[in-house]
Amino acid sequence: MTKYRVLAGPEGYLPPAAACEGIRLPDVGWALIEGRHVPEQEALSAIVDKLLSAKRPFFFPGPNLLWEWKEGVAEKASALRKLADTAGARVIPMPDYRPKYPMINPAIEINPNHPNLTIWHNKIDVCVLAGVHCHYANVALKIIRGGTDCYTIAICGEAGHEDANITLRNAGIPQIEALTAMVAERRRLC
Amino acid sequence: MSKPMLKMTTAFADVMPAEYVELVQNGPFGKGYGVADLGSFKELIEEHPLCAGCGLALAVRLIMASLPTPEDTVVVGSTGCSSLAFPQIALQNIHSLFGNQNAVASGLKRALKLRFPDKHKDVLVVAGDGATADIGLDMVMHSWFRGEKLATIMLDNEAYANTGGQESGMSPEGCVLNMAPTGKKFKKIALPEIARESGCAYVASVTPVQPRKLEKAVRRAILVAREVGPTYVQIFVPCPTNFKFKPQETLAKAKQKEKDQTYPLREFITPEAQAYLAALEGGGKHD
Amino acid sequence: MYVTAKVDEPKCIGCKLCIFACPDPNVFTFVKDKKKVIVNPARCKGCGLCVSVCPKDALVIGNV
Amino acid sequence: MPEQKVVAPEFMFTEAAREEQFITGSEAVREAVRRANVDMAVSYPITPQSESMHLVGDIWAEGYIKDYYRGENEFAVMSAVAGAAMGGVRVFTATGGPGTMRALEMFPTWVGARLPIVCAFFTRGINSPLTIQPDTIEMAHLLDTGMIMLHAEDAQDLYDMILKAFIIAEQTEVHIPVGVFADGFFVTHTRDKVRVAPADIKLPPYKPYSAPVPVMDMENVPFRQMRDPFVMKSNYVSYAAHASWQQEVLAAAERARPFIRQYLGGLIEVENEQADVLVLAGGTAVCQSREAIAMAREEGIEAGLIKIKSLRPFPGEELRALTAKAKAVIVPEFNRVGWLSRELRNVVQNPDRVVAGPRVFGGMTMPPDLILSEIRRYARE
Amino acid sequence: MTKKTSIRMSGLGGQGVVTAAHILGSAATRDGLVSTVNPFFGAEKRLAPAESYVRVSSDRIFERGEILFPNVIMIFHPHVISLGKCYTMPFFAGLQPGGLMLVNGDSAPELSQDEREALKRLDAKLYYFPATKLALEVGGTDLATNMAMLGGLIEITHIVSWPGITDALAERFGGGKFVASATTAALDDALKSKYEKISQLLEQNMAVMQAVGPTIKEVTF
Repeated sequence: MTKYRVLAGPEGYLPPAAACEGIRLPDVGWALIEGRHVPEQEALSAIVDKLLSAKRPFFFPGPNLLWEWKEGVAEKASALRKLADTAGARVIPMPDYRPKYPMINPAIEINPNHPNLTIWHNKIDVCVLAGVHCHYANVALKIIRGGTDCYTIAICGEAGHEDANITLRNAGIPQIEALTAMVAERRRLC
Repeated sequence: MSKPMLKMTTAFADVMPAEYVELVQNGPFGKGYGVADLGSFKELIEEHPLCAGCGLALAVRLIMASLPTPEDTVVVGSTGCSSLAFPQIALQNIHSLFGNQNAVASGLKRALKLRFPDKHKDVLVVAGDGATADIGLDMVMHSWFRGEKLATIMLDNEAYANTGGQESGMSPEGCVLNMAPTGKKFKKIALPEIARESGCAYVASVTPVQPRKLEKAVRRAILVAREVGPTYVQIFVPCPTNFKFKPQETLAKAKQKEKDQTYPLREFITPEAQAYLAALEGGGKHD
Repeated sequence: MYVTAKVDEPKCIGCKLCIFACPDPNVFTFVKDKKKVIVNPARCKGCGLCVSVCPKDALVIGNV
Repeated sequence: MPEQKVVAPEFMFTEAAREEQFITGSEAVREAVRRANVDMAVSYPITPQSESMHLVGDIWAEGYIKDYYRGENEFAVMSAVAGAAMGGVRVFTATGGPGTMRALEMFPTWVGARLPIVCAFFTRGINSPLTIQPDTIEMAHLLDTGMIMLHAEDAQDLYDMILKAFIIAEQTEVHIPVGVFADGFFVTHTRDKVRVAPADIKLPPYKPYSAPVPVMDMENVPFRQMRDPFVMKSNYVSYAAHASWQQEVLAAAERARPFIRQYLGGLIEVENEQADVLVLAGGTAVCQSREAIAMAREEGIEAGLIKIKSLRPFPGEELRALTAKAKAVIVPEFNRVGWLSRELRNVVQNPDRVVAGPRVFGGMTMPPDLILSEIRRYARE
Repeated sequence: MTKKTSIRMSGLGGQGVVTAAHILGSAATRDGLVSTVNPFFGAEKRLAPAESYVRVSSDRIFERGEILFPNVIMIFHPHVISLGKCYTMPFFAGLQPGGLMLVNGDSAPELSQDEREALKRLDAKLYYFPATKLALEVGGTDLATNMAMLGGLIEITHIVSWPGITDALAERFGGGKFVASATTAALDDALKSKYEKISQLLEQNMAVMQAVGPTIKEVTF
């Protein structure tokens, strides 16, 4: 078993891909917290903890949730937005993946090829990626881990991301709504 | 009317950067806009890193404004100056390698035909003269021989510009360029004629001096490629950087070549394509 | 950019030739009600192609 | 149009009835592709691959594949299948030897663009003087393209690996090309028993919208999507992006390991692994090693066999553990450079124990006796 | 005979060494034996040297490729020996002790004294019979030379059964597309065109095979 842990950075000039350090994607019903396999429920709680203890939590919705390109997307986007709002997080979109010329405006957008500009500019300490195609999500997550101390959370509809500090897999509206309910409940208690 | 995919989800519409909002609200998707409407709609290309006064950049802008249905167009580019601009266009686009654009486009076009048999999915190849007439010539010509339903556009700046101004097959004879320090020893490749003989149903050579003419050629090339067969448009795009003239002279250079016939403008249409275009254009929808 | 195209508004007749000659997108905007063009100086690279095609000498390239 | 029922991969691979056919490796390719629900195939002739793509053409004519054509050269073919894959369909092609070299520029591009293309490579010498005979040297050139590389021992392996390659390649978290390698002539033209599933079943279709990158069809998320981003100059901090992109490709191959274990039963296959002397081989070298080990046994010498099925990802941990106690690991190879022994030396403890040979090349057959004499020598020591 | 029989067939392109190997391998599997068959292709042009290899065994066969140490060598054309149109020189290189050689020829092949002695030391047996002549006379075409060679092999070794070879022939010519190489496929069509019906082709081929027996002669060293 690998000793490598997927912790918040800055890890260094070029951090390794977690998969190459022996981190395996979780099975269905499971999730990863910093590279450890945990039941999904445990990861949901950890996400809530992170969101509520963050100074500046941000959500980065990707193109799959920004554009209504197929059925079911609008509902999932609304659920995610509700989660962000309930958690008091701001939202910065990743509308596409091009290497933008001349450069992005880090106050209002994020790009997978150089996500750190947005994270530094907005002093983001916890971020949530959702609706980003897996390849670009992984690229962004590695760069964030390398150059920032931002804690990364991936809500992934496919198999998840070893490179995120916390990742869900096969996550849909039920998981997002569960998170929203948990956040609301914790807020109510405080 | 735009396609559903060109709609933002309401949940995040408020945070989308202005340029995307403008593209949805004021872009050319489903609007039937053309070159004449430039200046009053949001263009498909946002901003690019090409040189001041670049003829190629101007041609790309005009091509993008000439697409009959941008919402169903995929662009295949190649290595060269144009590949610096294509990531910035608001269309799905592919850059694979240097010279293989028509081979990639052949596979893509056939795949899209398999997946969407009842739809026109325009696959537009836009590449430079080096990519089209030199390194990729066999693949360009074989896509024509096979009758692939592709529109191929050459941005002809008569040199390898991105790599610093080397001679290409499309450079004029005698032209002094890098790798041709004593002047080019052979004639400019007659690609329009080759295209005509290789099975293209529509061939045109144009310059950006006459934008409406360029638009007409691009549109015709795309439309003919939908139903009749392969098409080819060659656009002269002077390069101020490598041919060392002042950026404001780009159009004058093109005009001069049109005038003295060193860049003859031509159009070739097969009878079948002619009949197809007559039926379309008679309706007044395009041009 | 240090230089940009500038429109001498009274001279502009709204022929749009500058728009068709500009190699950069979204530099010129055609203002419909005034029938004139305006320039986005942040986008202009100052190449001067617009100047070369303007039939009314309504454009100049100058310092911002 | 033949009627074929879509079945789950697990059913196709394990539960479905099997019919035994006495066929060549090339025919095994046809039988695999027939059942793989392939949308499109592009071909180009080169010995010893040609027969396999003739046969794929034949089943296109029969209606098992939707589109097929002969491209103009291998580079163009590899480009065309890339275009088709970016357009969201399942594609297959094959090449070998000089064809592989002609097309080489495309392979890292496939990987970078995350294209789940399955390509069969039928190995052949690439040197001058010209040879059309088998030699696995081309594989050395492909080890670091990022592709998954599976090496078939015989026609049965070839059939199984091609079918399974589609399923492995198309997993969202993997989604990179798989090269299925088989030694030219020794597998392609050799007639052997192959057990195949019924022809009236096929794999489920490819799901383009589960890809880790957008499909280039202007039907999914719009605007400025390049499959293959031109992360060149003019881009802010482009080096880190490029590096991270390459890391992600490496990671994708790592994620293939569980699927290779699930479908192929492991990255390696072992026999008698507690023996002092082990033989590690891939492809036809495995067959010859099996004969040599049987001959050794008749002489009273025990030797173990490690058959390497997956070269990329490389079974480094497995090999390190398996070889921990061996006195010697003999690596017979069908190429001049001995790339497999180099790979092994990089992962085992005390690499001096790796016996880099015997080797044949240029089309020569390796007599099992050559391997036997190595086994004898190290068993005696 | 060892438990595994390795057969090397040497001939000239167009004589059907590849097809003969295929039919033999097929017949063996029909008889419940294990077989692998592989041709060794040069440029596989007509009248250029061509070789194919068949292994037949009661157990699983792993080994593949060229047969370097055959138990049986079949020479489809006298030029293989007399003009050296052969991948393997001399033609009996690698022959195992007690091995057999079957040569297509109207007369015994000319051997040097050294060769005779070498073959004697190997305890080898050499047979010859007029395969092409029989193919022409009985089958009506020299393209059936390979059938005559197989007939001789069966007659001498009984390596496969007559029903096995009949079924294998039917499978090979009776339908379905056989693939060894493009050139072989083209030749197939030429062959088929010589017969009105496939059944006629099968019958004639069987007749050629069975006609060989009485013509076989053994060379003594």
